[in-house]
Amino acid sequence: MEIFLILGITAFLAIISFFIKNYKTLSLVNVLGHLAVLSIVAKLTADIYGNGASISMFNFFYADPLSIFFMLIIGIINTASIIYSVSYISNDLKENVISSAKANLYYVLFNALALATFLVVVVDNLGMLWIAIELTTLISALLVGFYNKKNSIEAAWKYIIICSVGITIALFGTILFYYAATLTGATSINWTNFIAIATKLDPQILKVAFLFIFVGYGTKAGIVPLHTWLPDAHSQAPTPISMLLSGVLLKTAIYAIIRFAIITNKSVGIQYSSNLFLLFGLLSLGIAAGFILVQKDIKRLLAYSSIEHIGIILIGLGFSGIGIYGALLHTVNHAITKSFMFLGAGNIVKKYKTGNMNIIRGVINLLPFTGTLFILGAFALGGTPPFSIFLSEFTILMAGFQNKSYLTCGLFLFFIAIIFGAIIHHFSKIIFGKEPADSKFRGDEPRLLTVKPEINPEHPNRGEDFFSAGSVSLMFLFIFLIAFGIIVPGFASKILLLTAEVIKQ
Amino acid sequence: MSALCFASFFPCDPLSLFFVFVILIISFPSLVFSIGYLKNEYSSRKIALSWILSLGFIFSMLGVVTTNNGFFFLIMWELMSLISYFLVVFDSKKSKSIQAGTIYIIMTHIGTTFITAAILMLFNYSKSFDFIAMKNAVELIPSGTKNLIFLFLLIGFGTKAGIVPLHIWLPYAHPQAPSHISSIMSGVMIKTAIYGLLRFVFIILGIHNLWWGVLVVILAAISCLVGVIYALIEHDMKKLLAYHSVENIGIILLGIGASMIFLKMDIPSLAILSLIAGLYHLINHAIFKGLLFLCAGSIYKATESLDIEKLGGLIKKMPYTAACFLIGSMAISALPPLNGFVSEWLTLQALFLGALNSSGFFRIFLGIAAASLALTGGLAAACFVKAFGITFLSLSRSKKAEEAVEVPFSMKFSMVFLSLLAVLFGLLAVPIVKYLSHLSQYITNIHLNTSFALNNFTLITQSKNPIYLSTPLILILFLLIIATAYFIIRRALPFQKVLINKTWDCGYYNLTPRCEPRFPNRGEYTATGFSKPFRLAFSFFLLPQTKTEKIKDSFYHTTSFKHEISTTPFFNKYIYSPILYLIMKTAKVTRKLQSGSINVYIAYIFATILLLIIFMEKF
Amino acid sequence: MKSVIIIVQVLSIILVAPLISGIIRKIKDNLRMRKGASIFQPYYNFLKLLSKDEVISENSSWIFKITPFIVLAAAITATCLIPLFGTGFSLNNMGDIFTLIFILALGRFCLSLAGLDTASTFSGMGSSREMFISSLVEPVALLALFVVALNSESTSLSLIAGVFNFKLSSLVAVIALFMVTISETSRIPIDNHETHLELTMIHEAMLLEYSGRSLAMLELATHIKQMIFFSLIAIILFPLIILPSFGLYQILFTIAFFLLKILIIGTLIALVEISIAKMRLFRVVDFLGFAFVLSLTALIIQTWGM
Amino acid sequence: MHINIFVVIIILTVFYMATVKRITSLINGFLVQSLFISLYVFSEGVLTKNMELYSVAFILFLLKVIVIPLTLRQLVKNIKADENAGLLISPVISLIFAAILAGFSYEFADKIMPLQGKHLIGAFSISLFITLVGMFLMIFRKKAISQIIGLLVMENGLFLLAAEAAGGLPFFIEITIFFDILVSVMILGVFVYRINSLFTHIDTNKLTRLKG
Repeated sequence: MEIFLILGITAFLAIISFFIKNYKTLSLVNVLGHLAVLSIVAKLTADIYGNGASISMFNFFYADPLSIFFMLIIGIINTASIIYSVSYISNDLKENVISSAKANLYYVLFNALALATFLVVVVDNLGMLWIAIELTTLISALLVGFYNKKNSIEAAWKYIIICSVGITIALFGTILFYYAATLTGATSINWTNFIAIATKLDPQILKVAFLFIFVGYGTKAGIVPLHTWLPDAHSQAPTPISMLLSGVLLKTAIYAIIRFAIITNKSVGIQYSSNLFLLFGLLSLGIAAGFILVQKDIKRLLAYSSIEHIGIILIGLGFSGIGIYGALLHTVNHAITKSFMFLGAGNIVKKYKTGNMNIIRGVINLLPFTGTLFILGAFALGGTPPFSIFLSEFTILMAGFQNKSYLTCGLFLFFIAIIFGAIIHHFSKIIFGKEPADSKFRGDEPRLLTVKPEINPEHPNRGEDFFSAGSVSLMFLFIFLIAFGIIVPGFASKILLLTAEVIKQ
Repeated sequence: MSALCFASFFPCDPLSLFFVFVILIISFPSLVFSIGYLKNEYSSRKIALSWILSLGFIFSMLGVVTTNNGFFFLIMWELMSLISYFLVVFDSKKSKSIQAGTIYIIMTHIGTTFITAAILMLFNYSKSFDFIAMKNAVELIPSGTKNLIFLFLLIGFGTKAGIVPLHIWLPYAHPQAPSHISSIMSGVMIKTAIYGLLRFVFIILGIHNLWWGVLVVILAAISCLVGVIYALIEHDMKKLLAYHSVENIGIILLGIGASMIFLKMDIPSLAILSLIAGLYHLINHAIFKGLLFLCAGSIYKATESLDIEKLGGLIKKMPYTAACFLIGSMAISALPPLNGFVSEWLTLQALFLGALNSSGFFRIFLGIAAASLALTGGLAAACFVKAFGITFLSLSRSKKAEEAVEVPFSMKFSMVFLSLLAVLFGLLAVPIVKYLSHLSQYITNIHLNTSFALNNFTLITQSKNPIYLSTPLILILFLLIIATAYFIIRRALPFQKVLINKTWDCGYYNLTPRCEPRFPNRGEYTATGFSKPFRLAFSFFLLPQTKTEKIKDSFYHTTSFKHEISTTPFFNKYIYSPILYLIMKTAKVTRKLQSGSINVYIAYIFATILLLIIFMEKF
Repeated sequence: MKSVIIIVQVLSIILVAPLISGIIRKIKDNLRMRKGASIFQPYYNFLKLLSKDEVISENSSWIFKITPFIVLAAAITATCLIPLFGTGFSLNNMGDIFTLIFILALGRFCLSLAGLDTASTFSGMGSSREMFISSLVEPVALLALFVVALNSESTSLSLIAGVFNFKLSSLVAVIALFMVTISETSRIPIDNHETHLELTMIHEAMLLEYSGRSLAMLELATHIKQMIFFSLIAIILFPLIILPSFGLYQILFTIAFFLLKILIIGTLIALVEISIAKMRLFRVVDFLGFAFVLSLTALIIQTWGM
Repeated sequence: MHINIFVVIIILTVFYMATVKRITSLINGFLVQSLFISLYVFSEGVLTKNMELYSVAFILFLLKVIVIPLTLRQLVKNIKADENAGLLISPVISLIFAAILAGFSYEFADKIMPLQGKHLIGAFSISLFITLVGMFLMIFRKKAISQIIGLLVMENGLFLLAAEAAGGLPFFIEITIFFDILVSVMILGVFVYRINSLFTHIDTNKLTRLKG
């Protein structure tokens, strides 16, 4: 029942925001809508994890702990993103970068994308899963190409072509899965049905099929040889969208891979999929480390760090055992930290009018609030203890050391150290130091409720408003960052344990 | 999973109690110092921030030394490095401090990765992060992994302590932090690394091979020499003191390494003696290094510059700082009545008795270690004559040094407090050694009946033919002789006039100019001059380069002549920059992967799917 | 009783010290075919200086005034450690050979500080070179005494003096120690204490600014330091005779025997001073390097048990 | 699956599209290929008396033979792109490439389905061959429109696999996949228009502003 409500509200928001002309009411409606959706998701999680059961309705929708877990992530990131995009779009409107019609289009596409992502995690039918992911690609391609500029169109074109190729390969894999099912006489393509007959499926076909699925959805998840669209798309998209891309879309692709991995593990055995995961995880980590070192643009650096963290999640899944718990925890942590960092980067880019890190200096002087949170986020991203990413990396390492794969853990630690060094090197240069003298950046950062900033003699261009919506969503995410820092609170660890059970089936 | 959530603190363990004492005894004066130091330097908001950060820093250090859970230890350890990073980049105007901060946090992070690996390996066998559980599970670990764990721990804690190959962050990070913070960092933070070594290697892992101790002693000796040689040619006061921290960490580790050797050769009394020496030098170094950094801070406060070439003649203007700095430098160069001498004497005694009881290779090895300790002592004395003499004595060489004025009371109080402590720790050697012997018996869990301290203020070693040392006796004798000499020379003999006149400059015209421009007068000796013999003597290691530049308007007439001396930073040039260059090179190569053309990108997918299909059987 | 003998011992050393340097200068002058001043010349200088006025430079601080007392006190405290009349007669519960080295280091530390204090070029150069040479000498001295102590199984001086187990390694160590005495007492190959030529004087340069009574004290301290090193070598080379009983006769006999030993070493020093020209400062590094290798060989010989 | 005349013609169209130089003939090749696939599905429906296959064949015919080629021709006319399909390598080499791919997909299919019997190997290798050639078209063609057609050819290959091996995915999924393809072609068309207006050419090879 709640699933209908969630999908219904998002669809309603998508349609209604086409008609509301006044921007204030438009943003208010959207924010309230998404908060409602988040509360329903929270209620759903409460009673699903209450009794650990799963609901399935007229064999089309299916929600077990795994999908609810991903739904939670999508809900949180969507809410944060919508709150931020309220001030982001209002700032664009004020500087008339976009017309008001375009603002409406933005909200329509935003809600359509939210609908598609919710659909992905809720649907039971594997064919429908493919279609939902195809829809997310198409809608997000339009959003990436939102600003009609050369770079964003090129990024959108690459995004849509590469992902379509990837998804077609994934369809090839799905058809092979279906073919293997038909050999044993089943006709339905539902995931629950696959799980029932998994042991009877022919392992040889499943091995090939999982290969295609892994490469197909891997392109969407940004695994290294297939990641080429990710840096362009993330750096050119408007900030709330790149936040969604990084936080949510990569995770939905991982969700799809996990769904198929559960089936293959049952019939072919754990070793096959974990080898694949480990190989590609390490590859992603290594190549991303190389790229982060020589990056010049702040958003591209964050995009490559998403590739790195996807690699870490894959390694976690590859280690299995406690590693799966770590990988799921890492998915949540990464979604939150990365969106948090994209928000900060968005504020900085809007303030300095450029993403080039050689020009940006002295962020702590111009944007004291965002600056402090940004440098703390940088340390969180690097994996220092008081923040949550360290906890999940540590759990994954525990799993690694437990099954004695010392080489992989050694490489893992080596790459993590390089990336930490690169991130701190880049971000400490832009945060501290003297702000550019000719910084005529008097423009304030996006805000909803403006509080007049007093002019600080030492830093005349210090334009930052504490209560702007952007800062609210920054704080909203920062609380999560700290919350999971040292000990995973009771209920969260229960959710993670249940989801891990589903995967280890 | 429960292993993760459970964490507790227990300050009842003697080792943690000792380190809590060391941390508090240095942090208290530094914080008092910071009241005066930060007063009109920063805006009130920044001062509040600095107070929060310093208290957080001290709290995290206390957390590190008192926790009994491995996971929580890691969290506190990295929290400590994180907060100290923010303190290093505190006044972020100077780009040097940002670079220093980055080097510092990256090196410490690499160190922590090694410690994490070691703790996880221990966790594999003990299934829980509790230190006691880890201790009991050590028998299960095969000896190969034990060696690996020891090496990881040594590298991890070595980076934080500043042992030689891993020390390059120390001369960058400590000088950039505000002085009261660099005194806490230099005095205490690098000691938490020693705590880590004691806790993990001595108590949990136990000493299993002889080469462990030998390796630690070799690294310690090298750190001593390298630290002191670099300090000799350094002219920035705080960098000089940072290099001395490297040297003193070497001396501490000399004691601890020697005790590791004796533990393996199972000579219990010597193991305890050398551990006492190491711990005693640890607390002494905390005291006098803290004192010296506070004095450097007050110099910076008074003259806005730390380059000793620019200073000079400060003793007349800042008597308190000068007196405290003198006590600090006498303590660090191990001159008798003060505390540096006692711990260095104990280390030498330990090495001597070790050499006596061992034979062949070890006798020579410990003899050479003692010789290197003596050389370090000599060079340290030379370096501090330079540091004290050039900064405080003779005439001031810059306008700022001329107008220096004594620092406010809070700074004076903390400096005097620490110098009294230095003198006290020198004289009260007996009770301290008694306490330390109980502590080291706890660490090495050997129970010994002979104690190393007699009741009447004299230390004794080796019961067979005892060797005595009593610093109070030396001091009493010293003062007695000075009193009699003073009485005879000044009082008993008939009164002779004492005249004040110009220094002898063999009649050369205007060597020390009276009128403007008074600076720089060319009479007195400067720091570069003072350290020139050392630069030439150790040129095989320092590789000095000189660069001269002549600006001529005509062929014959040179208007100005610039002569620059620089020494090559050995470790940066030959170890760290090649590695960095290699990593950056590979990164630039991987960058070409993202070449921009969409056809190549689709070709990547095409190639991946083909390769995977071909090599499907491998998985 | 024991403390009375120690005071007598220390006083006798203080009185005899200038005599020894006077005798060495006398021997040198005779070898150079000159008549030379009388052997009591150092005493005359000392008394002359006591009655002279003192001139203190205006640039100097309180360190300049205190240093003569500290240097003299350091020298005298060091003599208390050395047993002359018998093995038991020294303050050996105050310290051992390492303490001796560090006490001398204290005196040197304050003297070089005083050198820097008066902002005069010569004393600055003197203190820089003094610290340079002494920092290279310290490991040699320590290793040599280390070897000697290993032979007599204890570092306390009274035991080293008492136990007569003269081995080859102690001989090699004594040679190294002899080279150390040359550099510590600023004898010719390393430093020339007679001239005031800026290039050659090292130890003298630091005393340049002193005059009157403080100069007298510093001169006395240098003589005492020279006596310490000579008596150190004497103890190691020639054994102390355990006195059967104490009476005026025995004390006179031991003082005479001790003086004989010191004179032998003094003549050796004088011979060395005559035969070698003064080395350039940076050849001193090789000289002390050679001394270090010597003490290292002594250690290696010692480990072989000889 | 019985190798009949339709499948042979489909393979020929693939070779034809691999070598052709001009965009319009590329579109015609795609049109012919989809026509014969729908005929093949229709014949499959007749053989197995399965009503669903008729409607699937009809929708396939409607969509891939009429609507999509029409939009593509309209697109080419509006952006007045020159006729050349932007070949990166000469037709002869691409022919050789296509042959190699055919050999590879046959050998590979044999490896993965040894125990299912002969008749399925043909279906699996042919559909894999068509998908790989589709990808090949995207890699070695510069023009945006030829990349769109490459994508559509890949989907044809998939559809052929579904029709032969699994007797078609469940009806509802087939239909939604078709409409999905239509939507993606529409959006790709929108992007081609935008590229053309911004870059005044539709040569994806030159789109290399975002590097590193």
